[in-house]
Amino acid sequence: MAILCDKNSKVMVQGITGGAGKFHTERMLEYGTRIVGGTSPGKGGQFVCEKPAFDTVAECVEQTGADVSIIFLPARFVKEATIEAIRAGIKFVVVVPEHIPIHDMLHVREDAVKAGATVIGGNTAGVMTPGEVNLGIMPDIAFAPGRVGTVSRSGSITYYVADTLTRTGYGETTCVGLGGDPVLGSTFDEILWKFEEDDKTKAVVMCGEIGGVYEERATDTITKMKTPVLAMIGGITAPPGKRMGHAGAIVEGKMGTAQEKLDMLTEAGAHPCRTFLDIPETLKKLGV
Amino acid sequence: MAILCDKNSKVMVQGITGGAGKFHTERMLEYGTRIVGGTSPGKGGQFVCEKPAFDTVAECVEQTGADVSIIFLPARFVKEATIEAIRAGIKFVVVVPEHIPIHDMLHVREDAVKAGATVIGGNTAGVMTPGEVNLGIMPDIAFAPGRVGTVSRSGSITYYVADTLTRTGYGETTCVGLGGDPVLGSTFDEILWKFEEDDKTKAVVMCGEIGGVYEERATDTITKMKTPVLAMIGGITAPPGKRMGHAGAIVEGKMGTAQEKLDMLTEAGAHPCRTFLDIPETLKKLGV
Amino acid sequence: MRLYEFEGKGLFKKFRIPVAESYLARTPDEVYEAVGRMSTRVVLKSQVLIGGRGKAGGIKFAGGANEARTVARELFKLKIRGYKVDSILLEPMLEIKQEYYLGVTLDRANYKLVVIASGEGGVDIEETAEKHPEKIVRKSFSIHEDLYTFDALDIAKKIGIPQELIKDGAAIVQGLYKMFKAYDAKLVEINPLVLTGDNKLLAADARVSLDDDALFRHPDLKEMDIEMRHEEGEMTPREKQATEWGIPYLDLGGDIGMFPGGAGFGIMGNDFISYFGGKVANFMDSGGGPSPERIAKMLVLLDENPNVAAIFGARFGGISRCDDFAKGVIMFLKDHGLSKPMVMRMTGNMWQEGVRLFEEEKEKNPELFKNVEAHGIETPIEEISKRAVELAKARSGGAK
Amino acid sequence: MRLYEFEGKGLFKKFRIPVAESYLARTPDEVYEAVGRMSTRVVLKSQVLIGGRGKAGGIKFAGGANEARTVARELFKLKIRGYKVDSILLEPMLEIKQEYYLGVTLDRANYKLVVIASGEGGVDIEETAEKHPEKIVRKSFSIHEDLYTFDALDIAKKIGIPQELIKDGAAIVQGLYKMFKAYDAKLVEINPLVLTGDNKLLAADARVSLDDDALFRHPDLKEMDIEMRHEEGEMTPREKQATEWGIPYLDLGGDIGMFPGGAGFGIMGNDFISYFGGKVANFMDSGGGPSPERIAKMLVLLDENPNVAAIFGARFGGISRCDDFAKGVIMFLKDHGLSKPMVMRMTGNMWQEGVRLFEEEKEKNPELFKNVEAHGIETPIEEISKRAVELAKARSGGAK
Repeated sequence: MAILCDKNSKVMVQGITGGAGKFHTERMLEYGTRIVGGTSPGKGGQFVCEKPAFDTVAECVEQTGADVSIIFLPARFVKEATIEAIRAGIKFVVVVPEHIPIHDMLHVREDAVKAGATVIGGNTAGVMTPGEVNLGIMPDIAFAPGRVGTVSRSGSITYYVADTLTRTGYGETTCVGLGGDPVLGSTFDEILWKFEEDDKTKAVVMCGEIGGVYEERATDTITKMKTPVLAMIGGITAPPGKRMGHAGAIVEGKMGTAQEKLDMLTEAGAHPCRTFLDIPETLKKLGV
Repeated sequence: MAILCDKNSKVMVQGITGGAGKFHTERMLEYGTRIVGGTSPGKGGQFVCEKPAFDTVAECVEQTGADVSIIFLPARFVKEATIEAIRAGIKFVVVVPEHIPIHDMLHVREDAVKAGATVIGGNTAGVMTPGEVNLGIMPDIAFAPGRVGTVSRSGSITYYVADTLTRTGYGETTCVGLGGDPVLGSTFDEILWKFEEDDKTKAVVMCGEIGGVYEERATDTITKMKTPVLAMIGGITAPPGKRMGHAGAIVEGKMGTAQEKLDMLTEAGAHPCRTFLDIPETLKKLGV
Repeated sequence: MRLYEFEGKGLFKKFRIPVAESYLARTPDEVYEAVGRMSTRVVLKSQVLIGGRGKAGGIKFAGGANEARTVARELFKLKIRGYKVDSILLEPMLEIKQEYYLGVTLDRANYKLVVIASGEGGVDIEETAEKHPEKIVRKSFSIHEDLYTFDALDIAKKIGIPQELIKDGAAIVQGLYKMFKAYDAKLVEINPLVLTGDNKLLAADARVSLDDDALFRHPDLKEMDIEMRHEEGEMTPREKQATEWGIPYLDLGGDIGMFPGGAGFGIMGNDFISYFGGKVANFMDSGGGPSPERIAKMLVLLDENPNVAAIFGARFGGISRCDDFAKGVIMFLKDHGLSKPMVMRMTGNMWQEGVRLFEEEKEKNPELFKNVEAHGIETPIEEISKRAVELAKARSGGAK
Repeated sequence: MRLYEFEGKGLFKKFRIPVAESYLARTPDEVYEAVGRMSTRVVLKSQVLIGGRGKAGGIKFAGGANEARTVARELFKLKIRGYKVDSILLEPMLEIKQEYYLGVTLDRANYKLVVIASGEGGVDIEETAEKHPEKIVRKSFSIHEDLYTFDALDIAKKIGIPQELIKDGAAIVQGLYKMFKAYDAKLVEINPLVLTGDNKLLAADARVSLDDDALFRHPDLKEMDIEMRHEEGEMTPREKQATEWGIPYLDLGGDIGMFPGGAGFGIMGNDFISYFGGKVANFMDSGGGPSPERIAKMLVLLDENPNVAAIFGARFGGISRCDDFAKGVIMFLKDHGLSKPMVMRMTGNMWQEGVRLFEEEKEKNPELFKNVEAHGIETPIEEISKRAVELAKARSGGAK
């Protein structure tokens, strides 16, 4: 099994006729992702990789039965695009673009919670369920089907972790990129709990980083989980308060130094890892 | 019994230190209405008729246990004042001022529905439960405790109907003024249903008028009611489309001519009356 | 408050709703001058605050400055359903491929804003709605909701705007919705929204009605030269007089002068008189808590109306006080004198005090009250109504 | 984007938040002139984009134009935590009876806007929040909610604004909240909000931080002379160079040059090097899908840094392509040449293609690659990290 999406998911692409939309539609299709169509307002009737483009999500859902959407649009259109998907009944939306205005994400989050939909991103590399669905911009080479779930703020960390799990024979159930923007559609705790409820996931690796607030939110959930959680936090040696590229990586007041995050998660029952190679060692000790 | 408010209701007055607020606080107290306090932002700490004024409704509710509010404030403050009362937990709010901006009333209505609160008005003469509570600006002379409920758009019609019921010995359970503004906090059907659920109310007189849309909304409810409904509509002989003082009295398209309203209500099972004297005659026939 | 087409289009521009380039002219010479600057055939549109001006001959075409001036002279003489033409909007004549309807209004019964659109514009939308409901697109919104692009696209598509223009169409829908909310509108309407020969969408007309009670929030209208105004069609001299005095008043043609309290019984009293076989001369509303001066002015309007044979007075003191009412009547009797028979009833708040004031005054000066039959709470209003009908019949009969 | 105090106060005025009358001066002579026009003792406030300027000596007082000019000369020489003083805001010195704190910010964990207020302003609010949480008033709102007067009154009362001024206080709370929403703010803060000797409330400081990603919605800031800017403290020459090239870059003082992919591993790679006993020279972020030109520039920054003893390269091609990455490295090797040893790893999207490009080029010109150890997917990144530490130690050791 997988969380969030699997081989039966009917995926649509918002912004399918744009450069990034086209490029990744092709890549995702190559992987076997079941893309059924997409949207591009004003370009309804066109085709990309033989998949139909519509003007609105509602039309696309009606015509193709799409139940998952991935967004490749300029940041300023993301708020409405995400809300459009949610209102059209889509329960899982992946927001790839970065630099989404924060106030927009607050609106998106409210709509999602109200509708019981899950949004991940912005600035996410997407979600990968190896062997089934590549939903995003992740390079497939790092992944193989297996028994460990991963959830990470950063795309590159997701790849390194999966690479390590694949190389050491654990493989992955689903790999989720939460996204690097300062306000995100979903939080660690929410994704962790989905893994907890997934039979096939025997352990979860969560990778946070300095700054932001979502690692702290996860402690309660980790306490309640039976599935073991391995935790890595990037930025242990980073000087606090200096900008680190990700807007989300500015230390917020007393919260958010990497060491504090790691300590809190460890106290809640997570197993701390310092390098990727610590991951298979820890899994081995846990008998996963 | 009574609907909406009774002798146990703890009433607060929003705008208690203003001219109209003071005047009617005194009158309502004289009638026996249990006024416990009021608000006037910036004037917290003052007293009107020995009742304390507070800066906010929340304080007033906390200090006095108020559970009903009546508003005497300029129209432009009504939106926030009503929402304030609702958010502070008040479940029944009477809006006396007229000329409330329509868009404001839409906001008020949404808040009220969400909180399960009842708002009547704007431009209502209030609610009278004879012998218990005079909540508004109605002259007490017309009223006596009894067994018929009334609900009317217009204050003057409420008085005439009550006068008639009182004079002929039926008396009233509760008399509700819906208000004359074009968009109202409550509708005929909602008040009718409260009367239906009230054991002591043996019949209801509803008085609508030309224009507006709330009479039409009542037909479904009348069909379902066991309590007989008597209906009067003002403006049967009015030329359609000419303004009649009440902004609400402009005929809206095909809807809203007085005769059409009366016909619809009659078809739904209401008993039509043309003059006030028809009311006791009809009640007699119905054996009320 | 209704806006003139040119005012509505001014607001449209603010919300990026495309309109044709246009000129406003207030005299035939201004028309001549403006059309001289325009290189195409022009349309002259009479600016009046009422629909149906096309059918009434208020819209004309002209080929050049001279012809336009001649046409304008005729238009300025026109009265359209009682409305004088004070100005003419000049626009280039458009080649029209298709006409759509687009409007936003209130659904008061359900407390929603509603966008209404149709692929068949330029006609009576209510007729279309009745005969071909399938040709009408409706979407409801809560007052706190925005109208997002996707909803706008959906509307644009459903009314058949060509695919290459649906984003433009959607922007117009969004603009109109934003304008509705931003200006506390009751109605904003583009009828027709046209598809021009060169494939552009333009708002060819603008019908905008704002909530009078919310105008205080929109002082910027004044900066846009949109003055607050009352909606006035053709008024009788008495209606004009009443408007000046701030009294809601309508002449209705019968012979019984109505001197009521609030608007509620103002309307129903009309029905009562009719029910008992009479015909009212007017509608009038005292407003809440009228001053004695206002009461006196209301009576002046009735007493000086030659059609009025008798006056029917009714006061149920609620927020108003019967003693103030009585004072107003006495003020009128003293200052003006009553030449018509009047039957009236006073009850409610302070009615005994009102009656006492009458008796006191009558004792001092019985002559003043010779035409007045005053009743208190003991007489039902139906009796008063019947008596008014009798008095009018007696007098009108005598006068004939 | 942080705003200067004077810019923030400009926005405050738009939302009717009262501020003292003030002058902005950019030279000591401008200070002299402005203070000459003011009749009271003045405060000179250095305009820098950082808190704590008071403690750093950035706020001074003066009694007249001459004294003010002398003080200003010193202030213009000041650097406050790396920030140069380019302008001084002059305000009349206020008699202060009480200082309050008022701010609106984001609660990202709960997706809310939060109003924070305290009766103890003018101090470090975080310290107050920690030591005396009971002295802090917090109220959360959803993004679609308005902050109504009653909530504002409640806040004003709870922080102890005097009864006769609570309506003024509430208006300030509402203004600040409106401003937060209207300008996509991350933080708006008045610290302190002061009660003056003549019983008025004034915003004595303004700390405003807007969301860079939403600035496109606020072109009016430009009309208010608020230019879009990057937040810059004191920068090293290399940081300045990187900023000009649009590359997020920080000097960190060690000897291993970091040449990573995304920011995620950019941060964690730092930890890895440290874990294996090394120390990094920098943080750097390539951004998503960097061009070969950008890749080459990143390497220039490292190769020309004398502190760098070895370079650690890591590329996991996601949205970026390893062949583009390889092209960038080759472009750099050809145009510039690599003087430091570099160990790197390439995997992910198109990594074989990247490796192939390297081999092709190496065959033609082996000398170019003499300092490059390139690995593919087969080598774990930990091994690469360790090797970078070895290389740096060897070189730094040799150089010593």
